[in-house]
Amino acid sequence: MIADSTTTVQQNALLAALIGLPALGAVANGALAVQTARTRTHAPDAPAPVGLASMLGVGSIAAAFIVAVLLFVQLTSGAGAVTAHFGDWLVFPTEAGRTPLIAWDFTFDRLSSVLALVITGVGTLIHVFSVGYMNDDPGFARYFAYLNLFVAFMLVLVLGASYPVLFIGWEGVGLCSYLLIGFWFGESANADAGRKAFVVNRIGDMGLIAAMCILFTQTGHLDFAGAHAGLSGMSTGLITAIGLALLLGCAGKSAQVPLYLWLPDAMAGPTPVSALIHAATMVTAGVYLVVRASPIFAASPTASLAVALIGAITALFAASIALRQWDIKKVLAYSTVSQLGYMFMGVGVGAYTAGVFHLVTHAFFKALLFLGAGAVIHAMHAAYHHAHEHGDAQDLRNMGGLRAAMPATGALMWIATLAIVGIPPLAGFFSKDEILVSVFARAMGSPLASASLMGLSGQVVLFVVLGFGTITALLTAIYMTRLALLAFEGPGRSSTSVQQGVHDAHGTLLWPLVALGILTVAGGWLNLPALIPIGPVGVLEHWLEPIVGETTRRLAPIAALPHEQELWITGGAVINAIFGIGIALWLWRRWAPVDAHHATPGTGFGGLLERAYDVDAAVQRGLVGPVLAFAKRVLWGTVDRGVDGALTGGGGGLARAAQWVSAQVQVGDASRYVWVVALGVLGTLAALAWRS
Amino acid sequence: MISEALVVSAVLFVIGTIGVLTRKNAIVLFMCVELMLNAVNLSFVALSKLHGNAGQVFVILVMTVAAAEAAIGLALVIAVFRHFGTVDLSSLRLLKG
Amino acid sequence: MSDLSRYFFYLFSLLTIGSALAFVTRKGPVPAALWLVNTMFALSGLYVLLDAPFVGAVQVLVYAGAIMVVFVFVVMLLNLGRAGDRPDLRGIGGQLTAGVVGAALLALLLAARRGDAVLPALVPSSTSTSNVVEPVAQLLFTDYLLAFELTSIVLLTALVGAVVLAKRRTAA
Amino acid sequence: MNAPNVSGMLMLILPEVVLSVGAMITLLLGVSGADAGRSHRAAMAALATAVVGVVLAIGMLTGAPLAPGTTFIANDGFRWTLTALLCAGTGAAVVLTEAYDRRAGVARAETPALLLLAATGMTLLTAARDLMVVFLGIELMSLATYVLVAMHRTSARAAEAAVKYFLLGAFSTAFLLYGIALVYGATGSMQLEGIGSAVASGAKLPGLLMAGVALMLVGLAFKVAAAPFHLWTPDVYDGAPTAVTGFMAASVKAAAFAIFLRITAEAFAPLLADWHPVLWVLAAATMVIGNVLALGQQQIKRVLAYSSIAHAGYLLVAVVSFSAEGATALVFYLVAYTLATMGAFAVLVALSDGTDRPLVRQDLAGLRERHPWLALAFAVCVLSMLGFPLAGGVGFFAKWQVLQAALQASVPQQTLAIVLVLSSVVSGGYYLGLIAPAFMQSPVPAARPIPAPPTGVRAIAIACAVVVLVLGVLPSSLTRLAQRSAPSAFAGGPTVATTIQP
Repeated sequence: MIADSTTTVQQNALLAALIGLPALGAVANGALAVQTARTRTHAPDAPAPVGLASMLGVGSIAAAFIVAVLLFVQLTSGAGAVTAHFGDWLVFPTEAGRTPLIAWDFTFDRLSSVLALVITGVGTLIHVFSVGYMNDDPGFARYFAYLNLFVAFMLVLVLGASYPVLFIGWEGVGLCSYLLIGFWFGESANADAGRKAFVVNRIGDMGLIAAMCILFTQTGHLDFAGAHAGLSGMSTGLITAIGLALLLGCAGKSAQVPLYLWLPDAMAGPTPVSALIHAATMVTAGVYLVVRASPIFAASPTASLAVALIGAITALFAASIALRQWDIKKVLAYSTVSQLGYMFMGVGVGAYTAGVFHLVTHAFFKALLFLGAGAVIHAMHAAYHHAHEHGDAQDLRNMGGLRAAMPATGALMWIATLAIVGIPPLAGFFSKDEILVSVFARAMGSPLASASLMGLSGQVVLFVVLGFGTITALLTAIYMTRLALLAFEGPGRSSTSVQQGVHDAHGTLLWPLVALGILTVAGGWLNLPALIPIGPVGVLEHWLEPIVGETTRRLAPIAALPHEQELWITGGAVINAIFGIGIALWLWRRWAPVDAHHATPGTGFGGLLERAYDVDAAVQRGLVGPVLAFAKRVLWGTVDRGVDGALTGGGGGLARAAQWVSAQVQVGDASRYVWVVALGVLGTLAALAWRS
Repeated sequence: MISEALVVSAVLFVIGTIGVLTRKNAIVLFMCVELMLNAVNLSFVALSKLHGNAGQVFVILVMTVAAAEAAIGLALVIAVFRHFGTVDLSSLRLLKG
Repeated sequence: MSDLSRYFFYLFSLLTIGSALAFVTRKGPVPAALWLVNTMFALSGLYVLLDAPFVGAVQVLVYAGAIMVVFVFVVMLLNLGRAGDRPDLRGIGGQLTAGVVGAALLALLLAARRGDAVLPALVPSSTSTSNVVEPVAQLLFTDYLLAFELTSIVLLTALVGAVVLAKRRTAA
Repeated sequence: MNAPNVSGMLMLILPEVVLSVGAMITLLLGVSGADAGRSHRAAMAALATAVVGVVLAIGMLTGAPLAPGTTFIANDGFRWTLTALLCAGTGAAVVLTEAYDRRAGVARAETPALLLLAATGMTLLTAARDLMVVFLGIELMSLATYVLVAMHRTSARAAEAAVKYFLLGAFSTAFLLYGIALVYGATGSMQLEGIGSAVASGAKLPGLLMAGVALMLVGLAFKVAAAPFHLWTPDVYDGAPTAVTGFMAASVKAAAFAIFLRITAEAFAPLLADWHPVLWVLAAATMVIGNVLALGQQQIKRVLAYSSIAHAGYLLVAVVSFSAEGATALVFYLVAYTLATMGAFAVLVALSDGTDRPLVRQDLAGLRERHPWLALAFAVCVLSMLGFPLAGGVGFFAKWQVLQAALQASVPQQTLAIVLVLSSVVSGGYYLGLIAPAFMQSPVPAARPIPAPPTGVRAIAIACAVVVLVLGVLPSSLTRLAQRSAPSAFAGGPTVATTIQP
């Protein structure tokens, strides 16, 4: 709340610039977009201001990245966290004076620094990629306005020093996500997808709001430090309630079961958006919140177990669906849901560093996968266009053998695939391994293992989580290898003219991929396990120690894991992954013999997976249908017509009544108005005269 | 006599109010308002006997303002007459609802 | 306060109220205006009796002499009060209701004072000097100088307003 | 009978001196030369005068600590903040009226001069501590406004509006004046301070005093357009030239509230228990009537007229709260409300075609396509009136402050707070009804082509929206300013008997 005494004016300015630069970029691009729209009303074919918009868009994020690096360097040189107070927002006058209920307090500490670097760093790369990807789009400036705004809100989310400020960022990124999913709002499917994301996220928001309400009524604080300090006096049951409410919010934002439904549909947006928002940053906000709220979860093993179990179920569930998806982005979408489940497993068992570690590495390789997919889609699209054919540029069945035409993209995609599968020494191996080891160690004996969740002993839950995690790793290996094989290897399945039209990405479409590729290879060095000391061990763990060290220890295993057991798990995981790759290679040829046009829908269990367990249809039948019917019969008939009437000033009971009343009173005759004044005088006089 | 003057003032004020309520001609209605102001002036003069001359000063000011008000009010009435051909308030009903 | 001036006070009071009543009940605007002028003359008499001769003089000069003349002038200018005009006065129902409202208003105004201390009947005359203007002028040009100056701006506003509104329409 | 301290007095009324001298210069510029540009020169002079007024007031506010004022003229934060606000509003009104009149072909130098004269009266009302000054301030403001309403002499609607406004205004002034006389009679003082101390020490004539208070409240309630004294508002706002309507809705109302608060705070504070129920009923009735009746309106200006009535109700809640918080909330609300109103009316001026045809919702259709910036500014300003958080900027905090003041008052006003919130919800119906066509309907071809809005009008609309948004993110600076601007009567905390029944 109160600015850290060590925070200097210069640091304050840097922190303001970190959030302000993307915001300014958004405003500038927004202005540009509005201006373009205005020109278009006169000249419909006016070109989009691509150069200026990309300069503003990329420049603001890149500058923000530089600012983040500057702040980070100061932090590494031993300076304390930068905490800045930019004024109060909502102020409550209480007995103790005016206490700010919501203040614009931001903190750049060890945890938010990591997130800020990922957001601005990966964000910059994706912005660069977008310049090439969205080149022809008439809404170019609008796109960059939304994207910049997203980064600004994401930074508000991770830098905010209190729950409400986090919530503002949380809602802000949701808004941008909604706008970008429906970016091509001409197509109704996209608008529907945007609406779906909107509705599902509102359910999650209820949880977050409920958590804030309980926290505020119990502790009188909503800033992280104050609220968490106030936990000590609360009963475990209440803390569990807060934790579960937070979990609902996190599940909504991070697409966990059962609120995952919106994320696969969110792929309707432009692919760079999927990479930035729906893979690398926004969807990990739930993970971030659990880490940020670790004092709450550490105080409630039950809530922590719930987080881990939800994560495990989500990981397995989504991975199985990914096995039989044909849309390249859908595979990656379910893969993201699954990997988010992995992160939840990590933070759920109190291995907060492991969760953040996987968040970071996942941001690298999943962004690479999405951008690679984007490059493929872009190339396929161009090829179809060139060959004057119509086909789904995102369908894996229409691909095949693309590595010949796109060697650079293919190689990078393979690296990313091996990383997510968990092949050493790529980034994903280390982060996934650390989560599995953490779960195993806690299952062998820890406060979590001795707690219980809905009557189940914690140990059982943890072993279930471990089992699910292991199977998920196997499935991940299978579906990711399948994706890479179907897209890049073997013979091409589309027509020859299309195949000849495919060209590798270059320029702004390629360099971000290369940068992400390097990060994917090297990311594991961030937090090497003691077992594999090929560099400085546990850098991230030491870095985050002041933030989550204490809370990690509260749920930590009673005894450290023996080296050989850890070795077994690590080795087993690698073998598991290789086994999965093998299965994929074995089944590969049978998967897609023909292109999408000639393919038949899957049957049996495979078909069920293809249709994502028919959850969408079930929800449609069981939930959306009845609600819509209710809405049509009851709401539309009464409420909506009333509202609509009020809005258009036409019908509507209240509006009509108001119209009638004012027609009776407001007759226009001033010589009658004086009567009302006189009666008012009589009333006022009477009221006061009788009191004297 | 102060009390009596205040009563006379109240009666005059009420007569003016009744006039405002019963008249529809803008000019006559305005004259009724002038009567109300005169009634107030009587109160001021009577009360200034009680409290010193500030009341009389106020009366001078009220008269000046009343003159200003009359100038503008009558100009407005003339403007209305130009448009509507009448100064009957119940005939001015372009603005209503 | 001599009995004579008391007698005159009641006389002028009756005159004032009587002409006011006549004013509100006249149908035509011109008779109404004339009765109002009468009211104002009677009022100026009351002012003199209340030891405010200067105000009384100004009342005659400004109100009766200037303001009401303008009223009558406008009535004449617009040629109002012809036989064919719509009735200015409300119907008998309206008049009765207005009377009830007025009675209620008067009752409230008088009833409010039921708990008040009795005002002194005799107050030493404040205009002890032969100079009747001085007491008012003294205040007006010292304490109330600001108010006095403000009236000049009010008059300026009225001047501008009246000119703007009444000036012949120029080809816009 | 002291010799007046002229130089000291001049310092205190410097804004009024500047504004009235500016008005005269404006008039002189308007009559010199015969070319078409003279009305423009006059408007520029008036604008410059208003800007000087703003600078002056801000200078007083930020300069050396304020010396105590006199018993005639106050010298506190309340005076200078609201003077700055009113001068700024007048400056905006000068630009808007000029653009509007030019489009109608009736631009003339008297309009900006009258705006400045009205502003003289209005700024006087922020400082007046003597009932004579109060009366003259109100009359100066009102007389100039009557003329401004009738400025378009070819418009029958404007003439009708002006005469209605005038007659009802004069009628209510008579009540105000009678109230002043009775209060003077009961207390023997014309000065708010003297009245306050006389009342506090127990008046000998409580009945006379009460009648006077009641009649003064009626007069003030009429000026702020509180129900049931609001009937003139929809008709007059409808018939007046759009730019003048904006001026009335924003600045005239703000000035009326300034004097309302000061009179209740300085003169009638000891009588809180007596007048509190009356204002309570007025506030509740005003909020409900304004918000509900606005729903039935088709014309935009009538919607905004009822909306301004509703806002008067919210502001009355701040007055009824009767505390330093209430006064803070009032100042805060007036700033927010002036910004939103001026911004919204600037857009309406930009859309008017120069005739006195009333604007209806359909005229807003497709505004997003025709004038995207104006559409955004309009949406922000209207959402601000609605009190929508973030997108509505500072309007949300204005309501929040009033609510807090109501709930924290020495006698908490839960019921009024509930009425405020519920009626605000109702207001969503008509406010969104204004925004919806601008963004969701396609443009309807105008009967008369509407020229591109002048830069000044656009600048005002956008500047208002931007300030609304910025203050909505960082309201604390405005809160601090408003806290400094509570009238000095509240400085020592509530001076009021706390034994009233809500």
